[in-house]
Amino acid sequence: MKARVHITPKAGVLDPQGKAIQHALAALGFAGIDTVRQGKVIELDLADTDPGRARTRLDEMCRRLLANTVIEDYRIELPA
Amino acid sequence: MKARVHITPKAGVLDPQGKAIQHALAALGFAGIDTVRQGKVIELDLADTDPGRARTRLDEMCRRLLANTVIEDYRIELPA
Amino acid sequence: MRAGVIVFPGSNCDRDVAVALGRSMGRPPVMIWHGTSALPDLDLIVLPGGFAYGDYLRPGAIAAHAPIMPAVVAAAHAGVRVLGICNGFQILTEAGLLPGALLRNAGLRFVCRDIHLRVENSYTPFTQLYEDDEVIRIPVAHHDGNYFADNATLAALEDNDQVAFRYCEPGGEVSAAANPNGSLANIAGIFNRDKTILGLMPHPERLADPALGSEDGSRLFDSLVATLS
Amino acid sequence: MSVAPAAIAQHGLSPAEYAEIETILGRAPNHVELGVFSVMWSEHCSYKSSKRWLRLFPTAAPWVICGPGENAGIVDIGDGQAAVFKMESHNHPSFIEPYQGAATGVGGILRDVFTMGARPVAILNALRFGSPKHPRTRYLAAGVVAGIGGYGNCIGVPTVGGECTFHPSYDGNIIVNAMTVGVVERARIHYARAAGPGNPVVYVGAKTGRDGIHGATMASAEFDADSERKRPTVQVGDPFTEKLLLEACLELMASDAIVAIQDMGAAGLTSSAFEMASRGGLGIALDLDAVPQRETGMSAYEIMLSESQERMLIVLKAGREPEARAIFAKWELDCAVIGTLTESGRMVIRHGGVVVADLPIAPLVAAAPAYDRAWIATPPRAATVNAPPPPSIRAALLTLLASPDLCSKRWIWEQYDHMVMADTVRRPGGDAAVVRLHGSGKALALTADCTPRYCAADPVMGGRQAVAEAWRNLIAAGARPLAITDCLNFGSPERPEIMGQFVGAIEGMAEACRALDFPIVSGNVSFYNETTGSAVQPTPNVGGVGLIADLARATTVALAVGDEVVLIGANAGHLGASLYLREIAGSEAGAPPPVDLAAERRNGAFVAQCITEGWLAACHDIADGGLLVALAEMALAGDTGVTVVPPRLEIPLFAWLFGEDQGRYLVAATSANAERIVASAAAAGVPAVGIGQAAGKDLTVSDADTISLSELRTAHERWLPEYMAATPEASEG
Ligand SMILES: Nc1ncnc2c1ncn2[C@@H]1O[C@H](COP(=O)(O)OP(=O)(O)O)[C@@H](O)[C@H]1O
Ligand SMILES: [Mg+2]
Repeated sequence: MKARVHITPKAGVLDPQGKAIQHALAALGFAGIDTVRQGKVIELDLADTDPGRARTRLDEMCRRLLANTVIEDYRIELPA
Repeated sequence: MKARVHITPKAGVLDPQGKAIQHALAALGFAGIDTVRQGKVIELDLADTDPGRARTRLDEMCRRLLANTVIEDYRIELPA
Repeated sequence: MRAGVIVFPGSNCDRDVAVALGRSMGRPPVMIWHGTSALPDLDLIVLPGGFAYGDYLRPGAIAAHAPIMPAVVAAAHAGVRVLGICNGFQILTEAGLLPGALLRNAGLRFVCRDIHLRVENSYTPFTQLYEDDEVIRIPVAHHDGNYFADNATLAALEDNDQVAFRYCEPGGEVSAAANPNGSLANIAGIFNRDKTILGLMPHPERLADPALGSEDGSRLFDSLVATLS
Repeated sequence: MSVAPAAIAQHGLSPAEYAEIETILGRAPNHVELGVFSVMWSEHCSYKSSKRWLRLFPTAAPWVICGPGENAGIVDIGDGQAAVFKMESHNHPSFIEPYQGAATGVGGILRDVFTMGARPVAILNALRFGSPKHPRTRYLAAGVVAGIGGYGNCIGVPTVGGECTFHPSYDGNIIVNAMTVGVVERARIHYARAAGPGNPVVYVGAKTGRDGIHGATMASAEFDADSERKRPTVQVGDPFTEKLLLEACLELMASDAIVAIQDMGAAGLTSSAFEMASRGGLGIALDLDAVPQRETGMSAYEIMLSESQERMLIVLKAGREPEARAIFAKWELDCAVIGTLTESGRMVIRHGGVVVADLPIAPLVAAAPAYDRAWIATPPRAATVNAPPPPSIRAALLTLLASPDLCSKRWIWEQYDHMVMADTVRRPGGDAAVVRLHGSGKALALTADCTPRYCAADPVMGGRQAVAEAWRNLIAAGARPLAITDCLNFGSPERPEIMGQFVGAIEGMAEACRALDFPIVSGNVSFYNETTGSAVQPTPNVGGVGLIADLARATTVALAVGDEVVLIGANAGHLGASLYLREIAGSEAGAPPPVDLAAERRNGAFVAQCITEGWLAACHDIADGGLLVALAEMALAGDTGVTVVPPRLEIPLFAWLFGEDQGRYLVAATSANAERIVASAAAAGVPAVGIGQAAGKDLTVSDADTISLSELRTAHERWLPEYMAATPEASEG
């Protein structure tokens, strides 16, 4: 099963990359871009077949390694 | 309108980050993880109201700045 | 003083800090491979600079789970002094031994240069040979040294005198211009509550030798030797 | 059945070369074999256009341990130690993907050095970008610098020096050359000569993927559009794996288990296997099924031609495999026996149990094409130019110091960890970087030099000048110059004018090497740096290495209050092809300054003697921009002003201040020592004249031409960061 984990900077945490992209886009002439945030996406190929169990495991992976919850939120995406 | 751009290493391109994450997950005891790839996700708040035009603009942003198409693929996600 | 330097795959300042510590101690520290799970009897554990596991995912994130880390955490809780320099600081935050996190530099580029630090608390085993408010010159070399903590954490750090060093002008003024990476409150290094753990982004081991231009960094190691011997 | 002409052309082989292949084999090559020939006979691997000219280089000296022909050159530095170094290009990949292109360039040159048993101790880089006005320049510069830093910083080898200049001739072809210097105990030097039939051939490092398989070979009929899509032309580097590979290799090299070792660089497994076997006159039986692979379904062709990074090929002593396996397992790297040395003299390659290639090694390597390409000498330019005086000395100096080529490159070197390993005694910004030999009172001085605008004006003189400037920089740092490596970047060798530049540059370099006792021990050639017939300026980058036997003698460029400044060397006010002419008058005309090699040697020997005597407080060579620029750099470094008191002049003052005559130094000393210097110079036949005194916080030439250090500093530091921050780094222009 293919899963995706989205990791984004928490609200209130500085996102220098996002800010730089926003600035660069404006300088390239792309108008009307309000905010830009940059995050990570991690795609995993899991042996699991049960989506519920996969989600539990992914949640644990996020808390233990993939995300730093001091600064990041995460969101797990499983095939519907 | 909120848009999301996913940028991932092209198939066949070495992804040292993904490799390291896969390795670390295995070391933590998470079994049955086949491949891991890491990419970026960029979230943008656009003034556009027309999804077609937004997509065209995002495509241009990707080619000009956000992605390097020599080694990266990109995918644009707009609200349905 | 018995000191050990943990070597992770990708550490690259392990030798540098061993040399600087050796100068202060009069003999070299022991080098400890990350893959072992037991520590010898130590008074000081050093987590050196470098790119453990390539800094992939987040700097320090993978190293914080290395086989040796449970022993490091246990020793830290038992009061053994722990010093994390640069990547070592990142590992300490990821391992939960120090609060906050180190984000990408605000300028987004790697920055390697001498900076000035104001000593904020000289009543600790790490800093006792400095004076309060003394300005010292030490190099930084990092891509992710932008210290962040939420407001409550930051307030607690200030209240408990846990800020060890701040980036400052040569005259001691703490200004935005003197901040190389965007760190909150110009924080360059912090202690845990008990002042038994220090994490800092600058590299004291790189200016701990007159041939390299300064010994400002040596006094940090000398302080530890003076306290722990 | 013969191979179709289209496939031959796609493999970059000429019909004559293909005919030679059929003669060698006595039959038509199969697809794998054709691929092998195509890379082995490529310009990059065979040096077919340059070989005969490279022979002109002097390569020997009593202190040279290993000259060209191995992975890197080696010189003796005393006390049982040796310095190992080489420079290499990664121009084309860096133009396509600046970050990864430059990063993998650094990775490759690091491997060339540690494959010989040396621990890398320093990296240098020579960068040439297009016009600052070109829309891609900023993007390329940002990516290249970040890529070099990204690799070197992570692996933990300091990047201590280099060059960076801009010129429109590089708009379509940037130059990215990297140099690595390593140090090895003489007894631990490892070579790449296979020996001992029956010994195992071992693959270590990262797994093989479909990276970087030659563009020219990609369109081959055997592959559908899908397999082409799967094959990235640019490799992605993994400096973390390289760090592990470095430590693992050095750990294994501490024993005597290794017979031969070579990195898999350009043309990967093919060139490393063929070159090791050929040096030892042996054959190899290779089994590709044993090659660690990152992807499924790779063909023999792909495995043989892959340029995946961070890999090495080792010939072990039979029976030592367990030792190697244990070490590589500790560092979490692959280690696989993929073949055996044989006495057959043939490379026999099996895949899926069947022989997919069977090639004689010696003929394939020995019969590699070698061309005597047509060349025409570059026409000489007028020796004198009509150089207008500047609006004011003050304005001219500020313009020069703020110009792209002369401005401070701090923005670059602060992105490089130039202090890791804690032995960088002289950081970037001076003449040569100085890196202490760990745990000793000795040091290496390192520099990278070339002035392409001189080479364009007169390749012979430009070639001489590149070598002479490297030598001068080492002298000025207080070192004894030992040897150089080089990277020769030119346009298409198939054009006689370009070939003429190449031949001229080599002649000039060789003359200078001989005159200065400064042999060439390694190097690299990069041709075809041109787009639609427009070539880069000839760019023979030179990397120089010198030895400082006593660190106490290492000099500084920093002026201090009270210093007298003495000019060593003749000042004829030569302004042809100068930066003054280009930046102030907008002209690139004229012949470059002549390099009088006898004077160069005399003046350098004299300065070295002054350093040994302990007479100098500071020392700086005079190069781009001339005397006043060099003096301003010394003043800025020491944060000390200086008043210039020119001697009686027979040339205009501005020519004296901005001319680029060669063989010159500025030295600073106490007034007593300055007198000694001038007197002994006269005795030695070396021109020397006092030109000013250090004091205050202004640089003063006359009342009207007084500039505060802070104004100078702003001018010098401002351009590059402002340029890089100006607009975004668009990847398309
Ligand atoms: N310009 C040059 N000057 C001197 N030696 C050179 C030059 N170009 C190449 N060589 C030598 O030729 C050999 C092959 O070079 P190269 O193919 O670049 O090595 P590698 O396979 O390690 O990349 C090396 O020993 C190199 O030092
Ligand atoms: Mg090589």
